[in-house]
Amino acid sequence: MIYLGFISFVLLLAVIGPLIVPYGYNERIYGPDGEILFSAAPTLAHPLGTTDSGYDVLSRIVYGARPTVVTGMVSGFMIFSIGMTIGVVSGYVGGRVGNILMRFTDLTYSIPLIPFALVVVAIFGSGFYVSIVIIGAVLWRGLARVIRSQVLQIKERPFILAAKTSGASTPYIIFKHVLPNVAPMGILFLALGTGYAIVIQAGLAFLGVTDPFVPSWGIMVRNAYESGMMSSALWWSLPPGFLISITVLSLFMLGRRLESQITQNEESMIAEAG
Amino acid sequence: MSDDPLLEVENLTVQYKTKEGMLTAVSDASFAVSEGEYFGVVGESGCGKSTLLLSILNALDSNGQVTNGVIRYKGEEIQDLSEQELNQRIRWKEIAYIPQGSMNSLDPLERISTQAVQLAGLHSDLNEEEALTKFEEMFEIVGIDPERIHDYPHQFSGGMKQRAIIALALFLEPSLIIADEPTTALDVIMQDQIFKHIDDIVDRVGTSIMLITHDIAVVFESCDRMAVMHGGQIAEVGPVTRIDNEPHHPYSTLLQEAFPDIREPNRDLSVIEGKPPRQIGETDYCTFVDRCPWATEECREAPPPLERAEADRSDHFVSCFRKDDVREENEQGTDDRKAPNQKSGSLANDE
Amino acid sequence: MTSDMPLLQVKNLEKYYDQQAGIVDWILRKDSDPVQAVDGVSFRLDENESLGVIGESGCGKTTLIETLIGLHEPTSGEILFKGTDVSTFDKGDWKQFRREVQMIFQDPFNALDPKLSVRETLEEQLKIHDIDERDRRIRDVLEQVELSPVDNYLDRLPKQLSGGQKQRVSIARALIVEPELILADEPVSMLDVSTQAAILQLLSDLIDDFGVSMVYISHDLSTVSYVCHQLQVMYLGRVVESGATEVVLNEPKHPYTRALLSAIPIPDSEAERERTELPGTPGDPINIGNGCRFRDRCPDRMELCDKTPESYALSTDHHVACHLHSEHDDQGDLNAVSSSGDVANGQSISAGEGGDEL
Amino acid sequence: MSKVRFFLKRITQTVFLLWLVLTFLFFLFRLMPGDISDILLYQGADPDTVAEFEESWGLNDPLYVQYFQYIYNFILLEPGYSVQTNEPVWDFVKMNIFNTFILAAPAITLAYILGAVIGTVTGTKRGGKLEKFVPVPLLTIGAIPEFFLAILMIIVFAGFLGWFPTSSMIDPAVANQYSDDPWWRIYFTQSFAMHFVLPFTTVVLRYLFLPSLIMRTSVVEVLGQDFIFYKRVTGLPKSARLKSIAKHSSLPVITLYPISMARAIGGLVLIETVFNWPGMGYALVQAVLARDFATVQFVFFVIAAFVIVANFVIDIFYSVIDPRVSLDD
Repeated sequence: MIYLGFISFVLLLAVIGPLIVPYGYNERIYGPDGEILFSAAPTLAHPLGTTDSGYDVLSRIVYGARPTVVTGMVSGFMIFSIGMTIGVVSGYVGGRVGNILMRFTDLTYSIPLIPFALVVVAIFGSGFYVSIVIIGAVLWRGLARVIRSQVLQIKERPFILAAKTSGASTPYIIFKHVLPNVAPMGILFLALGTGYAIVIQAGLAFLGVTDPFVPSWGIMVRNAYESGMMSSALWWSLPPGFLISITVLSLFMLGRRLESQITQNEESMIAEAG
Repeated sequence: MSDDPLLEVENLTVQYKTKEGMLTAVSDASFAVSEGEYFGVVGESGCGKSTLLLSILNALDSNGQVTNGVIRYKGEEIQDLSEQELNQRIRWKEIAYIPQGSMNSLDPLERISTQAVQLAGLHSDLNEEEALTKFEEMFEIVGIDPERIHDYPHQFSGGMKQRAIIALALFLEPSLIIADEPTTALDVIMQDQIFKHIDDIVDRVGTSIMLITHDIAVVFESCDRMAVMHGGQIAEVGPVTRIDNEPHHPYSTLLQEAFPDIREPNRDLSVIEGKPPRQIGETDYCTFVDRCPWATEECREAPPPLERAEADRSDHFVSCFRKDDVREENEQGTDDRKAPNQKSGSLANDE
Repeated sequence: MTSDMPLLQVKNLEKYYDQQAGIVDWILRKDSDPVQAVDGVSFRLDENESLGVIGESGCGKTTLIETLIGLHEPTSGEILFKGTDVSTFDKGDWKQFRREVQMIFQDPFNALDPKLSVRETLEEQLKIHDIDERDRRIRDVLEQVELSPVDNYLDRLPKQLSGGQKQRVSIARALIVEPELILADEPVSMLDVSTQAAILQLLSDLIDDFGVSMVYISHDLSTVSYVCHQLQVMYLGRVVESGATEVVLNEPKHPYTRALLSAIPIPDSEAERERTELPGTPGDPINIGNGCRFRDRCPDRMELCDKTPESYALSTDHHVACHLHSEHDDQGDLNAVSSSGDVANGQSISAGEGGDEL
Repeated sequence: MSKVRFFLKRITQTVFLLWLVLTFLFFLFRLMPGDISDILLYQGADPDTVAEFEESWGLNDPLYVQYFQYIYNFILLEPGYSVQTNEPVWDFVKMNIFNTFILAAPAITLAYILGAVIGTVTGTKRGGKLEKFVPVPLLTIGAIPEFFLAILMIIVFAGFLGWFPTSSMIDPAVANQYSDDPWWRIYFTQSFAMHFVLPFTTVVLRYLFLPSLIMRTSVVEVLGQDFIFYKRVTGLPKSARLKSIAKHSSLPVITLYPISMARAIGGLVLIETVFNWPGMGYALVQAVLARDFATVQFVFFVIAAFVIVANFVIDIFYSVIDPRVSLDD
């Protein structure tokens, strides 16, 4: 329940955050003496202090919720839609098409994700959305595999045969009988995949191959790391990292909860989703 | 066949800890199996026969326990023996087991001969060579080419695996073999072959067999004595000829009538509505009451005691308050059972 | 029972499967042998009649039924439904066929979609076939399969039903579109004996009271007599014996039928039944070449058995594909039932006992 | 299916996949917007270097010639010159490959051994408190982005406690001291050992949750198998049964081991970057930032090849330990 609450909180921040923050994410903060406050320790006015560029850390963190949520939603949507489509089609339709789709899925398993993202970014240039799309375009593989094996089992169950022999069309069977029965697994992967996508996107941001002007939490950790003040300016280096961790953990725990309801093999899917 | 009981079960109650409370799977069960006897236990799914078997093997799940009664093997109480004592003295040397799920009972990563040699090492003085020779003989008995003892389980068909499992059960010449639905997944011809091997064992080696099954025909054909179970209670125990010809418990009667007989392809089959109840807490009534056409209020008030079916017979016991009425009706061939108490029977029990 | 046009006629039906060949096979140019799951099956089924197809697992009976209902394309042969070859069906014909031919499955625990309630399961059929008065029909059919009071069951999910009740819903799903032919795949084999009788009775009522025809698949000869008028015994894809149920049960002629019958336990503590002597198990129907498929296990094997036996008519209502009975075909004496029986008994003592006792 | 056919099939697949990755890379870099030479010139590269680059890559030949030349070069481990150092790529990255190995191999191995132990203990205590709570810290570590985990380690153990150096693999002074010795000498210095501890611990922690969770699931599954029950009833003592459970349930974990190892080689990018560990991931990031395409191409290919070959190794290994595999396939 705490986890669901935390995810709702991040979602809320993403929607209304920019409206409630006192400072812009790239607004320099001036001290009473008119000097820019570089790397100031927390005060009442700036509860999390400022960065080495004189930005208010708390405001930047609130802004950072939005890129995180966008990352989660876009890659989550891609993972869910591509994974479900390929899993269901290769499992249910089978035959040559199914085989090719499955080989394709196997192929994506040979892709080391972060190096791949680095290569693509090297060629096509860096960007916030590019990084998300790359992640979404690879991470569906786990879902496709699990859904396919589920569909292969469901397909053989007599209630599908019963629908077939009563003359139900293939799309009807897929939407009415197959999808509802594999949907819980899809939702589980949506939760886990979203978590992984956020972690990986943050990693790419940290490596400096995404748009440095999107104030995501990953970029904040990078800035702190680059400044060499990680150990001294804890108010700046720690909160964004912890926020990413807690968001992802919440998604994992939510997935775990979901999973124990749909299968006995808890946690195995968490491994599978990567 | 000697009259000394090899295995005695007395007032056995077995319960499982569940979220809803203590689930009683076997309630106050008593029976005995003599040396060299072929004993059958019959009942439909959910009747408690598997739990009964597990408690005799001392292999209940961790949430299950014998809460009352004793299990005596050759006069010694075994229900509280430690795992170590069981392994050293009882398991396989004395009591062997033929599982229901034989398809997956052999370790898929080990050759069958390896598994046999390991057993011989644990429970006998045979060295590896002697063990292999003996195991080859066992394969011969169950009709598999002895050279195949070195195969892996997946190289065997379903029927062959089942026979290999029987060979393993026979291997160390136990006094009692407990067989749990040994033929459920098999076709009828394979089933008959398997039972032929088991018959052979009884005849040749004199091992006692306790056969657990839903198939009353198999028990009538093969066994000497039998128990009928319903809802964790023993409904009736006695020689098969007695239970076949003079059943005293309504459930025995109905079960028998429900069974098709190839010799009378058009006989009407009886239907027993509902299913055995899931019993939380102590069983303080007759579990068959909701399905029983003869049931009266009395049957709900207390569990019927397992008593002599007829005063002058010491080998036939039945637990039914109305056993005399049932018997009388069966004899007269009149059929004035009232309609089964369907509502409470079928609706209350299916979840 | 005979009318001019049978409801369903199957002529020399064959269904072979190719085994999967991989890239290495392709490189090594290795052809794989097809699995001959159904090989030359013929029968006719008239209206209001029921046919039992009997055999052990792997004999091809499930492939047969799935081919009949159009889930597989036959390798060769014809399936005529009401006189029309199903291979000439257009889309509309198929739709009509899908309504008139319904199937009941073996495993009640998987035959219903776990996400749909009883009402939704039944409604689906009516929607697919555009049938009105849905509520009334659903109630009627549930009464018919004895799930009453209907209101107690309408909104239940499959997990809230017992095995027998699921099978009743399964039957209701088939019945609700008022089919003419039901294909039933071992509908009682997974039920407890206490409910088995009720389902058998229900199926038999469908034939007697509602004029439905039925193809009933089973491995268990002891229950077929409750449902079937005619029997076909299959072994490794081929029909070895066929005839009226009573005739086949009382005078089995093929050694395999006899073995099947003799292996059935008899629920009688005093009956003395010999255990079947049949060794081994059926192999796979791959690359089995010519000859009688039963010959490797047959107690009466002769040299002749390397030739594929024809189906010989012992009477108008009893056919057997076995060389033991072939002399009479040579003589053209088609009706010599009793003498052919004698010949068979004379030649097959061990396997004959089971049959004789009946 | 015979073992030989199984083997042949897997080899065919592996070679095919490797070829596919190579081809993919070739066309990906040809697809790149703009001409590589232009970019290099734009970046201020020396025109001679560019000419040399074009020559070594045969950029002036027709596409199919380029393609075959490219494949040929890769097979000979001569994937061109790095624009960062003007050295052949292979000479430039071979030490990085070794540095990644020396970090990944012991760390992943330890993570798997620890994971198997944790998984077995929690799996056999199903339903207990241990089983319920142990996964939570594991998942928590799994949820922390690995670069942040590395930063936390630095903050705590290098910053506050000051026990270990913050970054790089060795003190430059120490490295200089041994510059005339054989290349492996520096790996046996105290300086290396001190630099090794934090990255090593981070990798172990980061890769611990996967084997633990899989082992736990696997143990639970095996415990429910009929043959384990059968072994119990046959009177097999507990120790022998545990051995058998471990054997069966470690199968999926063992199969994951090579793949994790291979993935770690690519996945260590972040940890190597934080610690400035001169491994492959570090090299890749530097090459990407420097637009050193020959190096990017080669390093990526090596990383992908590790994954593909690891998959092959698993299949072969599985077919050896599990008698069912090659026959059922």
